[in-house]
Formats: sequence, structure tokens, C-alpha cells
Amino acid sequence: MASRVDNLYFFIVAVTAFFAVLVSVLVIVFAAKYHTKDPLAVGQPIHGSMPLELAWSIIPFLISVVIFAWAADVFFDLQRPPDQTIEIYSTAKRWMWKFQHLDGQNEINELHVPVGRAVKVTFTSEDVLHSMFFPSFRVKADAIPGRYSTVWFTATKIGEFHLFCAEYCGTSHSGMIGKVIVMEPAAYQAWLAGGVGSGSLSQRGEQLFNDLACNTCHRSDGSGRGPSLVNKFGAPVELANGTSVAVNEAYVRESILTPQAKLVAGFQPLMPTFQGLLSEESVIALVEYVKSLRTTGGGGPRTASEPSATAPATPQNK
Amino acid sequence: MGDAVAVHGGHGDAHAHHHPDLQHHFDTLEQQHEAATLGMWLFLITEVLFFGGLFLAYMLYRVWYPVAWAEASRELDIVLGAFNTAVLIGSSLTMALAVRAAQTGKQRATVVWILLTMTLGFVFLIVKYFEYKEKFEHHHVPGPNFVFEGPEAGPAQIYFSLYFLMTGLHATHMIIGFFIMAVIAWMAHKKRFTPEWYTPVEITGLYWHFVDIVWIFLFPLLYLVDRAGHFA
Amino acid sequence: MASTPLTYLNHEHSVASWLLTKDHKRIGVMYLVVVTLAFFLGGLFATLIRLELATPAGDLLSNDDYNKMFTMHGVVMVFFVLIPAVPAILGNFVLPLMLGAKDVAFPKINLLSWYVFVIGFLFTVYAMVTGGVDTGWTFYTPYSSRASNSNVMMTGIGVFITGFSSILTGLNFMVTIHRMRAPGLTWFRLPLFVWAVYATSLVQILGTPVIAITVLALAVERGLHFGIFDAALGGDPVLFQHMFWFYSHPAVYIMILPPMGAISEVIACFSRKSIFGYSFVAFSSLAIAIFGFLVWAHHMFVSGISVYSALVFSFLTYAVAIPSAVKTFNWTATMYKGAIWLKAPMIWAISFLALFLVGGLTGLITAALGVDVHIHDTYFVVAHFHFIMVGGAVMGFFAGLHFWWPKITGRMYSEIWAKVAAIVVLAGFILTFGPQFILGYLGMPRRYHVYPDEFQVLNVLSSAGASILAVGYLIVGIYLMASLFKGKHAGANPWHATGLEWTTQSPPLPHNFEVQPIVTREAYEYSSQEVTVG
Amino acid sequence: MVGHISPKSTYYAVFAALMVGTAITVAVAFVNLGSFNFPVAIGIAITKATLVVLFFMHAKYSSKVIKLFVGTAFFFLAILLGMTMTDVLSRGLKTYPGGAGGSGYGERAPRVPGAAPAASTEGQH
Repeated sequence: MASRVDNLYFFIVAVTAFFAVLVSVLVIVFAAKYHTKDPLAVGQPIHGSMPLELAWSIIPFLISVVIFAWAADVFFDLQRPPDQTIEIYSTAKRWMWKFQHLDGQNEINELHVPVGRAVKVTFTSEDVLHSMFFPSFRVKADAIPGRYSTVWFTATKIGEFHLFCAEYCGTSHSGMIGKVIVMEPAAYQAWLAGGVGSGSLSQRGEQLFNDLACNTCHRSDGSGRGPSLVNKFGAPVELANGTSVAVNEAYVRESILTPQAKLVAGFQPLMPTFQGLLSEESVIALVEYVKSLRTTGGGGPRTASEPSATAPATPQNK
Repeated sequence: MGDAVAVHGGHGDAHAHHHPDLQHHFDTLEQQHEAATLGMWLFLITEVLFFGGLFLAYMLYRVWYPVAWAEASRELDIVLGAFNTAVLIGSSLTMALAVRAAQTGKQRATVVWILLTMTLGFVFLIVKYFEYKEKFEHHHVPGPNFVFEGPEAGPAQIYFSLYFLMTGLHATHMIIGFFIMAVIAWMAHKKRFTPEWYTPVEITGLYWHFVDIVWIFLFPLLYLVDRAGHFA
Repeated sequence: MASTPLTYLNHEHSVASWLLTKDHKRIGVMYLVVVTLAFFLGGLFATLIRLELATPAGDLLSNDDYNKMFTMHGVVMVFFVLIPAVPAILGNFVLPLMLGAKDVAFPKINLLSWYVFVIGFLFTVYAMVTGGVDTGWTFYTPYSSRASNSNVMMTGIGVFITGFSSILTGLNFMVTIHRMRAPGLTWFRLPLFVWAVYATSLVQILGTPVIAITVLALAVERGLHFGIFDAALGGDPVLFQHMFWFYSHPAVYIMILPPMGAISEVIACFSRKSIFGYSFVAFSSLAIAIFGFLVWAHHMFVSGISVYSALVFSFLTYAVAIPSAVKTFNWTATMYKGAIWLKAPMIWAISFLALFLVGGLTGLITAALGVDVHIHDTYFVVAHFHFIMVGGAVMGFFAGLHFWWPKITGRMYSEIWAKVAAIVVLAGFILTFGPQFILGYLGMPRRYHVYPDEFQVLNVLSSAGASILAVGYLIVGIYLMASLFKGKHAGANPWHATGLEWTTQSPPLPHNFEVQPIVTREAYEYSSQEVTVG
Repeated sequence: MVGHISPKSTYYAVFAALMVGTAITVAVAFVNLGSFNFPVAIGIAITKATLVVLFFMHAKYSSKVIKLFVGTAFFFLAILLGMTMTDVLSRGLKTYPGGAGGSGYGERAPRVPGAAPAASTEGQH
């Protein structure tokens, strides 16, 4: 993607440079050629030219349309991660980036990724606006409290690259930086395997699920007072008010924090709110656990080494 | 748009019959009147967009939180709201009649109609005061002491924030209107207006009608949300 | 010399005669004084910023102090320099003269605008003196409403109050243009500066109330703990950005349209021919004002708006670029076969053209969705908007100021120093902001107090340029001041220009014209040889 | 002077129409029209406002310039509301198939505390 952004960028630079040089040269040539020191001299009475006006309105417009279309195409691809990605979660807070890998590793202000594989980072903010900016990969998105954002990229070179916070967030805004460490796949596997005894992210979610006694109601066989969560992620669900909603990260998060906001049809509003009781990281672990509850296609915890082919949420596959 | 090429005679002509209320930089009373009314209209345009920002916030959250809007709106008293709407429309009528009285040179009638307008406006504010008081007693004022039962407490607080901002700004406009009307009534009492020159009455009228229009929107937006119980 | 003629400057002398004046010319001069003060204050903040950034470490200012510097630089320069500079200074002074009117439509309101402006400025200065403000001039929530510990309220009040000054000025000018034109001065005989001010006034009237309500909503959220944008209650922080940019993007046109108008006057005058494509230049001002309201969310492409919405706003952004391009081409074409008299205002105008060209064209880069994801909130954007707002608006302001200075003061400044200053400012400006484009594309985010070492070389270049720029502005201040005391008398029309403002004496009479002017000719009829020589 | 003088009967008629409009808008609010209650209420309000502008404020008898400006105000209000709502309403639309059911980028805000300001989250690490 980075090279596509660069190609577009240099194309626009070339086009605009052409016009800048054209106008500058004309101004200089006219100023030199028609220069006079006689204050009473007058210029020729030219009042305008309709063909010229039309030409310099329409031609720049057409060029603009080309730039717009090209840029929109690149933009859509920047917004649309491929099906097969390594998923990473992140939480921004003043003034650090915390990353959670599916396999359970946590890191702060550092992000280890393998070369040549698409990586998708899903993130939110715990306090004010931040912006996750990877200049080397030409991607950026604001971290917004109460909401999940994503960026995705594929690193093509091994090495260390910048991570910046690009949305002003107060005192240490310029200290809210980190690095992406791009590794050989083998080294990455070794890094994944090292450390962490606390289990994968979805295992941590499961632990929380049990500790908070979610499992007493949300039983997998559907006999509990709350709906079973198995196979729910990625599919639409009927709500008590007659509408339906797609079960995605945002919906799961909302249902944990304000359960009665979008009640599933056929259930009573019994669940207490977990608002203020859970950190964003814990919510993410629970979300990931709900995601992992699948009976088909390799249930159980997902790992980074086994890239996720997430359930198609919408039919319009491209 | 080419209307403003002032068709007045030369320089001397304008001073021939100099009206005491003609300011030095205008040539005719008519030019002065047109400038003043155009200025007032332009001011009202800025007012439309001033309230427009709040309408935007209102619309966004109403689309997002229909249930909260329905529940919170039910905390308002529809009878008081409708009564106040009638009162304010009535005050608009009396204001229009005040302008008409000024146009036709009836100074005393002008004073009476303006005072009547002020009275109706005052009734409106009294009712508003009791409504606010009730909100305070029920802890429906946004902030740390806000209380609202149920899962919709968050969005309901946004509703009440908008309620107080919108009605508060509206009431502020009315209070400003009182001061202006008081001055105008005094001027009318002093027989300052004539059928040739009643511009201050007219632009005050424009302002007051605008205040009325704002309320014409606020009433259904704030009081009449989902009374039929579609969402909750 | 014979007895000094009566002018608006000398007919009364007391301080009260200035502070209570309803004369648009004196009010214009009063704005000039306050805006100049604000400009040097904002410039001081800029100096500290560039000094700090000369090294990668945060060694001159603490991080909080640095954050306050760029915030206060932005607030002062945007709200107290750029927005009032051309409309309130030059507009106030020359607009009624250009129309052949005795004053603006509402002289008392005009004076009130000045007081409101000064009160707003005092609030803001008070906020700065008592601890400063650190939210960035954009005041994004939730940082401004919940997290910041600085004087957000006081600054917000200052901006809110100043907004009314801007609204009242716009209202006044619009009514003046509609109702106060001299006999025979039809819409298509108006100087293009008047068209530009008209378009600007439209933006002021339609846009400013929205920033006022936005700041008010922010104030109740911060002060009374209301929730309008609060994500904790389910509010949308992005809504704040929508409301903020609905004004603040068109505000860029408040800054740039009037200088564009001044440039049209200067280029026509010093090419000594009528402007090329008068009606296109006139209508492009209106087109910019109207289209300018349709593009605001291009500041928000990575802020979490819908991608479809981003698409629409990006497209419309390209649409608004066209009228600006049309203006530029028309100015260039005006010079063709002219009799170009390279006096100081023309040098400033050509410098404007060069910088505005770069600023406008880099706008095409930032408007491109795929590229903007990368360069948003980097130094690329900083460089882009400084090219527009300083390279464009301030250069255009100086072109206009040099053009009308003889009319305002009755004195000529040093021609040679004016040209030197124009060149110094141009060079300093390019050296300051040129490297920032590269910095931005390399990924340096804006509002960074410390930065990685690899960005130092470009930052040092930028800081060096800033020092040249500062010298350039100081030169301007010095020779303009000197001209007040030692300048040659200008005469009514030193540039042999058309336009009603040049038909009265310099400085003008208290009531502008001896006799009510009657217009019988089109604007810029240089070729008819009837221009009065002063 | 030139100002238009309306007969008193016009004012009383407009007043009556406004009162009737108020009665209708209250009455119709209690009828379940589904999602049409809101547009109907706004429609009645716009009608009432138009009556006030045209007759009480004499816009009907005013110059073209004033009519143009009244239109301008509502045109730009429509832009402010309309273009912002286009964003808000299209945020939920999926843009990337397979993107984990839309991971929420551009999704509407959940109604909850993103663990608001720093105070509540300080000291967790």
C-alpha cells in the first residue's frame, strides 16, 4: 500500500508542479516583457476571453476528477483490510499505546509484526482523542473513546519503524511514540512463543468470563437466562424492539457495558452493567473470547500463527 | 439586485427637507429604513445558524437514541408547553399589531400593543420558571447530580443538556427582547414615531417574531417526541 | 507649505475623538493598531516555537509550555489577526470610499464591533497571562472539555465575543454594499475588492454563529458538566469537529477572499489595464464563499467519519479549488500586454501569487483521500495552511496595505525598502515552510515538542527561515512607521489608479467626498486615459 | 413611508391558523405514525414558521434581496444538518467485506463510557 500512496502522491506533485511552474514563468515573462517605467503608460484594453475562461475552468476540473478518483480508490483499499490478517488489539491512553496479541502477549509502545503479512490493528481510546500513525506504512486513524477504529498494513521490510500519536492529546503528546519491529516470520514465531504465561487473549477473556460469572447465564447450550454466545459473532441478531443488529466488536462491547441498550429478542433485561468496572483491555479480551466461540471451522482460541478467516459479515464480497 | 442604485437627487436635494431622524450618512429616510431592515434580516440569518448548531446535535442524538428521547421527553409537561406556545404566538400577534399601529401613526395603540406583548412574554417566562424548577427538583439538570432511572440515563442526560441549552438560549433572547421593547415603548410614549419613520418598531418586531419561530420549532422537538409510544 | 487641508486625521485630536469616533476610516486605523499588536504577540509565540524546534530535545520550553505556545499562536493569529486583518482594517477604510458613500450603513455598530473585538482580545490575553491555554486552537473535545487543566473557558469566552465583532462587521458591510452605492455604481461596476468583501461578509454571517454555539456548547460541557459531545454519555466527539469545521473551514475564506480582492485591485492598477475576465473573478469570489461551506469535513478524513461521506467531501473540495484556479489564471492573464509598473505593491502582489499558488496546489494533495490519510496532522498540513494563510492572506494584506497606505496616511513609504522587505519576506517564508512539506511527508506529526533526530536538519532550515521572516516583518514595521513622519506627501492618486477612493484627497475628508460622486464608467478603465493624476 | 400595511384581519387570520397548527401538532403527536411522527411534526412547524415569516414579518411584501436572504439562511442550515447527517447515518454502512463484520471503524458510538477521562483510568498500569 505504501508504494501506491507514494505513486499517487508523486503524480499529484508532478501535476501541481507543472501548473506552478507554468504560472510562475508566465508572471515573470509578462513582468519582464511588458515592464514600463512610465507611470502614464496604459496596457492594451483586453477585457477577457470566454474560450480561455472555459478552458482553464474545465481542464483543471477534469484533472481534479482524475486525482479524486485515483485517491478514492487508494483510500478505499486503505480502509478495507484483506480477509487474512493478523489481528492485534490496542488501547490508547495518555500517553502510551498498549498492544494485545491474540496469543496473549502484551506490549507497550512496541509492536512486533512479521514481514510480508497483513496486520490489522483494532483500537480505542481510554481518555481523549489520539491517532495511531505509522508513517512508514502511510496509515493513520483517530482513536476515539467509546468506539473502535482500525488500521491495517503489510510490512515489506525488516527493521524498526516509527509509531506516532498524531492527534494532539496534551502534555506528553510528542512522547506518545513507539516503534514497530518488523521481523522474519521465524523470528516472529520465536518471539510469540517466548514469555507470557497468562495464556492467549481469548483464554484471558474466558477467565474473565468465568470470574465475572457471565457463564452462569450465557450458557453455550442456550439453557441460561442470557443468550448463548456460540456462533453469534459476525451474524445478525434479532433485538427485543424488533430490529436487528450485526454482532461485531462494537456491539459486543456495548452489550457488556450497557446490556439493556440493545436487548436480544426473547430475553429479560436482567444483566447488570459493567460500565466502570472493566478496563478497555478487559473488554477487548472478552470481545475476543466471544469471537472465538465457534463450533465450526476451527473453534477455540485464535492465534496469530493461524490467521483468521473471519466470518463474512456482509454478503457483498468483492 | 440592482435595486439599490439609490435614485435620489443630487447632494443638495437630500438636505432640503431634513428629517430629524435622518442620519448624516444616508440621503433619504427610505434608504435608512431599507438599510436597517436588511441589517435586521441579516442578523436573523446568523441567529438561524446559531440555533442551527443545536438543532444539528438534537437531530443526531435523536436518530441514535430514539428510546432515550421518548423517555426523557415524557418528563416534560405537554400542557405547559402547549400553553406557552399559544402565549408566545399571541405575543407575536400583538407585536404585529404594534407595528401596524406605528405604521398608521397611532402612538397610544403602539404603546399598548407593545406592553401587551411584554406581558405575554412575561407569562411565558413565568411558566418556564416553574418548568425549570420542577427539573431541578427531579434532578433532571445535567451534571454530577443528574438522576434518570434505567439504561437510557446517558443519552437522557444529553437530551436534558440540549433542552436546557435550547430553551435557555431562547429565554435569553426573550429577556433581551424585553429590554428592547421597553425602550421602544418609551419612545412611542414620547411620540417619536410617525408613519414616515417607525423603523425601530419594525425591526424590534422582526426580532420578536424570530423568537416566536424558534419556539414554534422547540415545542414539537422537545415536548412532542414519541407521545404515541412507538419507541418506548 | 500652505495650510494643511482638513482631513479625517486632523479635524479632531482628542483621545475621545478616536475612541468615540463613528468614522469608518478612524475605526479602520484603530483595527490596524490592535491587529498589529496581536500580530507581534502571535509572532512572539511563533518565534518561541521555532526556537524550541531547532533541536530535537525539549530544551527551551517544558512540554506544557510548548503546547501553550502553539495553541496561543494559533488562537491569536487566526481569530485576532487573519480574520479581522483585511476585512476590518482595509475593508473598513476603503469600502465606503470605493462605494462613494459617506460611511458604512451602521457607524455606531461599526464602533461597537471594534469594542467587542477588543474586549474579546482582552479576555483572551487575560487567559494567556493567567496560565495560558493548551488545547490547540481547534479545541477538540474531549481534551478541551474534560482533560485540559488550562484556561479553556476564558479563551473560549474571548473567541465567542470576538465572533460577534466579526458577524457585526460582515452585516454592516453587506448592508453597505447593498444600500449605499453611489449613483451609477451598478453591481458590475464595483471594484473586485468590494465583491470579495461581500463574499467574505456572507461567510461571516453564515459561519460565525455556528462557531459561537459550538464554543458555547463546549463551555457548558466544561463548566456545568452538561453532556453534548461526551462519549461517556453516548455523545459523539466527532460532532464537535463537524460543528467546529463548519465555521473554521469557511473561516479560511474569510482570511483569503479579501486579500484576493486587494490583489485584483493591485494587479489591475500596476498592469494599467482592466482585469481579465471581470465577471469570472467577481463570481468566483461568491462561488468560493458558497462552495467553501460544502467541504468542511476534509479536515476529518481520519477522524472517524463515514468513508462515503469522506468521498463526497473530497470531491467537493476539488470543486472549490476551481474558482481559486480561475482567479489565478485571470490575474496572470491581466498582466499580458499590460504596461507593468513594478512599484512596491506590485512586488508584494507577485509574491502573493507565488506563495498562494503553492498553497493552493498543495491543497490538491491534502484533498486526495488516499494521500491525506498519511499527511493529515503532519507538518505537510502545517506548511500547506501557512502558505495559504501567511503566504496568501498576509502577503495579500501587505500588498493591499502598501497600495492604500498613501490614501490612509497621506504619506509615501520608502519604495526601495518596501521592495527589499517583500523579497526578504518571500525568501524567509519559503525557507521556513518549504522544508515543512518534506518533514510532513516523512511523517513528522504536528504539535510535537520533541521529535526524532532524523528530522533535525529540516527543522533547523525552517527555524533559520523563520528568523529571516521575522526580520522582513520588522523592516516593514520600521519603514511604515518612518513614513508617518518623514514620508513624502502622496497626493490624491499616487498610483494613477481608477476607483472612487482615489478621487478624494489623501488622507480623505472626514466625510469622504466633497461632492457626492456619480459613476459613469466601468471599473478599471485605465485605457480611457482619464485617470486623474495626483 | 412605503412599508406595507396589512389589514388587521390578515393578522387575526394568521394567528388563528397558527393556533390551529399548534392544536394539530399536539393531537397528531399522540397518533402512532411510526417513524413519520417526526417528519409530520417538523412539517407543521415549518408551515407555521412560514406563515410568521410571510405575514407577521412582512417577507411577502419585502424586496427580493430580503427574500433571497431568507432562502439563503435555510439553505445553509440545510447544508449544516444534511451533510453532517450524511456522515452520521452512513457511518454504520459496511465498507469492507470480511473485515470482521465491520470492526466498528466508522460505527456509531456505543452509548457508554469509554472509561472517560484520565482520572478513572490512572494507575491501572
